Amino acid sequence: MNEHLMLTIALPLLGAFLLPIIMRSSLAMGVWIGPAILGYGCWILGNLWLHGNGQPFSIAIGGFAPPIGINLYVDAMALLFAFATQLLGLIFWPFRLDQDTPKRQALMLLLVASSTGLALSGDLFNLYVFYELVAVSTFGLIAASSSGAAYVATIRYLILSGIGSVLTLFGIALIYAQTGTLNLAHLAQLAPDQLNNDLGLAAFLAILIGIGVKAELFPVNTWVPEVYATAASRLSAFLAGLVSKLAMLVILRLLLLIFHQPEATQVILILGILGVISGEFAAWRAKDMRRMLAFSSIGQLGVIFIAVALPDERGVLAVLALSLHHMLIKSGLFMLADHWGGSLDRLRGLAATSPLAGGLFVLFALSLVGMPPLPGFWAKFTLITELAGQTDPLYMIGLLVFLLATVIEASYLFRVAAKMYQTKPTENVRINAPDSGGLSLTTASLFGAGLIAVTVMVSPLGEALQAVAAQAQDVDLYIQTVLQQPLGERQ
Amino acid sequence: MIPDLTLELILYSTALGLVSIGLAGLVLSRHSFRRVLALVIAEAGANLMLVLAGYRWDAVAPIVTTLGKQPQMVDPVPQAMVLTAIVIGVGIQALAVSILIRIHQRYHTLDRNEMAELMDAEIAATAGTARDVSQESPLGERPIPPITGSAVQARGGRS
Amino acid sequence: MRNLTGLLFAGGLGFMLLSIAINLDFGTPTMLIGGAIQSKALQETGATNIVTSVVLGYRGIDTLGELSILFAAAASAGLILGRRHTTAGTQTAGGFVLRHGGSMLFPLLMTIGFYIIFHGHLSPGGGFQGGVILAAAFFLPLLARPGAQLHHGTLSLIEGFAGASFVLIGLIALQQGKAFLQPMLIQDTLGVLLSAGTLPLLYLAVGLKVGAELASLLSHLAQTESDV
Amino acid sequence: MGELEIWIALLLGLMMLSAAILVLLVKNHIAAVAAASVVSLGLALLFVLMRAPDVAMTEAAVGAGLSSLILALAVKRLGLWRIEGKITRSSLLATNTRREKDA
Repeated sequence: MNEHLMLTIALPLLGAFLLPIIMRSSLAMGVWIGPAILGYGCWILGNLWLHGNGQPFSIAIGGFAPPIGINLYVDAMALLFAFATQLLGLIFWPFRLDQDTPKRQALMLLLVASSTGLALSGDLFNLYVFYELVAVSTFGLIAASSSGAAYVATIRYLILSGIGSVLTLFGIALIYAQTGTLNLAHLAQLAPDQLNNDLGLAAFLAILIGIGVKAELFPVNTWVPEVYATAASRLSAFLAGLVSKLAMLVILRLLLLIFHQPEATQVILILGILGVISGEFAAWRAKDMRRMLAFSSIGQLGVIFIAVALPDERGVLAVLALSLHHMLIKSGLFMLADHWGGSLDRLRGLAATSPLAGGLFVLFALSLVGMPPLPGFWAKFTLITELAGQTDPLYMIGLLVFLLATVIEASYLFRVAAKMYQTKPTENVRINAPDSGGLSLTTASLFGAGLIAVTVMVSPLGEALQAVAAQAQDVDLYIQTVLQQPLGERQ
Repeated sequence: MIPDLTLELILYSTALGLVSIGLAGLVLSRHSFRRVLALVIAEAGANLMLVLAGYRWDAVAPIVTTLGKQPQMVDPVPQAMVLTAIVIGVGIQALAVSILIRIHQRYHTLDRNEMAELMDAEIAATAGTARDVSQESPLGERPIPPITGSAVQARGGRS
Repeated sequence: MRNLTGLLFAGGLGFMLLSIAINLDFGTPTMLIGGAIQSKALQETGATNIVTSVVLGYRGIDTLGELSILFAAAASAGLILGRRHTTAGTQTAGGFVLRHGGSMLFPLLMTIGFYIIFHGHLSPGGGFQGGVILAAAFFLPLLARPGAQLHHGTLSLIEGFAGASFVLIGLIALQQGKAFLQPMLIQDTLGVLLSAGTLPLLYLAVGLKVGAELASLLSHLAQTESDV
Repeated sequence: MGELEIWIALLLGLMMLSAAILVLLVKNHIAAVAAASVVSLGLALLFVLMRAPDVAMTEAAVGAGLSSLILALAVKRLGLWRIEGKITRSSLLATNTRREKDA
């Protein structure tokens, strides 16, 4: 059964290669292939989650034992994100039928396959390859909306991403030159001796900037508002909700396993704080819904970066809680933005015409700000207590900035909400809903329902997440699982 | 302290120089085609660095020529990775070039600032937040340029 | 201001890395993984070219990912450029030498391309290099006769099936109870064409796929209408 | 490792670095593409020197051959063989920054 996990990556790739051919002969059959593959992937992963023994395991690709070959490392955290990838891929599947459908769906399958790989892979260079595949299929999907602005956004994103991949490659080369291995477990074993120095720090910074491009890290996030405003909303939701979290997950893994220097966490903390400040202020000034969401996404990813910088298990818990919460909320909000479209001024009095959408917006906004019964509160509460427990003054700054950001967030979100509930309907009230209007509202309600379900079950889910965080934090377990050797051998 | 001029040092400096020149070009150039060229240079530097990571001065190429006792070989793993990286690089480059062709058709410019202004104008126009529409929210840092002919034309060309 | 920041960034990066490199001993790498692979590769994969055994065996999934990247790039370029298809009729046809040279080179390039692909596990070369040569063979007639059309249907058929067969070879191993992409050996003498089991098949898939992707990329670029 | 190899590497390295600088400075885009392919070709030769024949073959075929072809096609499609005002401006910018860097 465990070996079948490989199918969640292999089958979408196979489907992507064959989709253009199949669609040429039979469109009716072709349109079901993608959803069927992703549904099967969900089934495999869900089965593993339900019937697995909760212990992490490792799969050697090609049958070569891990430090020599490439392996997939499957713990609860990886499984959780892989499942979210396949599920969100299914939810945000590009159904639209036109002459570009085969290529668009093939690119979407590639995006899902590579995102799954990003969650599971246990090899540094393999992560880089999957990361590039995520990038290239994203470029294609953004440019597929074929407006001039989308092309410009894509090329600017491509160039920034190119800088990132050169830096990542350079960092990988430095690590390989120093240690002679690329397997994460093997690196984790060697890191205390060989990478705990300036060279390791330089390699980490290069990789951080490189992968940070996708994780919306502060100096390399200029692509975010442009891309989210020009790409199709469903794609924006997938990118903001999921892909950014996967890049974050990779950074978290590297930090937990390999790079233990205090400088590394400090850099992440500072960049996270700067990201929060810049993102939230820009969101406050934004005048259309999509850009507001894009900027606030930068801010929230900054908050998650602050959580990544926290040292112990509770920090990992905060990262997981904030990430999953943001995934749910941002996907829903982008779907609402797709439903409404356009400038914030057009939203005036909208709640009267479409009460469900208005209610959903308020629900998401409340959870995002952190209203007590909603899950957003628990995520933020974990972070605050953890930040307050630190002695380093930098964490105090982080705490202050975080609280300030929450105030700003509340101010701009409720400005929008107030606008929606204004009674005076102006003459240009017009729901700018494209053909997918009903579908996106349905999807948004799905996320709203998910949010309420989480609210009801918040305490068992919190305990489950705690177990996931504890497992992810256990470096010895990782090394032992991958390299199959007794615990005592590590110094 | 001037280290001896060894082969490794020369190669490392070349790799570093190519990456630095490429990154400088990526950050500084205004013409987008030039930035794509700079990306090519930077990638070349990174590839050289990767091969260098597995280079041994006392070894032969990693191909088995005789049975029995093997001579010392250079590390094959970085070479395999560089093969991958080179092909990835050319794919991205071709994609970049095809996007540039389309941008040139729409906007008739490849200057990065002009491109960005036209893009902002188009985004604002699509969202309906051009300057004269809303006076309520504070203006953004960037002044929104008037919608030029090509941007309007580009919008008209949308499907 | 922006220029200065960029310059400082690039310069600072260069300086930082140069100062760090003094500690690195290039020329005598540790070769933890490399050494292990070197001593086992011949027995485990049957390829005398160890780079090939790494590319297709030990790091086979990387190669699959790379093929997917190339596929994604070609599909995206097709999405972007493939909308209005006009042959570039404004170009002048090539002269006598170019036309006839082109048609004479075609079989030669095909032979070289396939030779390089099939001997990738024995000597330097393989799917990528051979694939580029195949792409060149297909692209050459396009340069010589600008009116000529590459048959996009055939190309996409080749790229689809070549990519799929790479995955399928991997899945067959999975089906037989081995790991995904595990090479299947035919024990034979060293240095013979078929000594490396499924590796040449994988390299053939890689070569065809790379060739088809690159040819379609090039023809997309060459055939879009120029607006100047 | 012979003395000769060091001199060849030094020569190639200097050639590649100056070609790389030329890519950013030269006004004519065709010349810039040519300089970029010089960098790739030099890289392929360096790979031969570093006993990486596979990589050298790939770099020569992909980097020096195919990628130059793609870029040259792009120059043609983009109509960049004419020197325009914008291009001159960008080269001037690059020249200035290069001077700053050297100083």
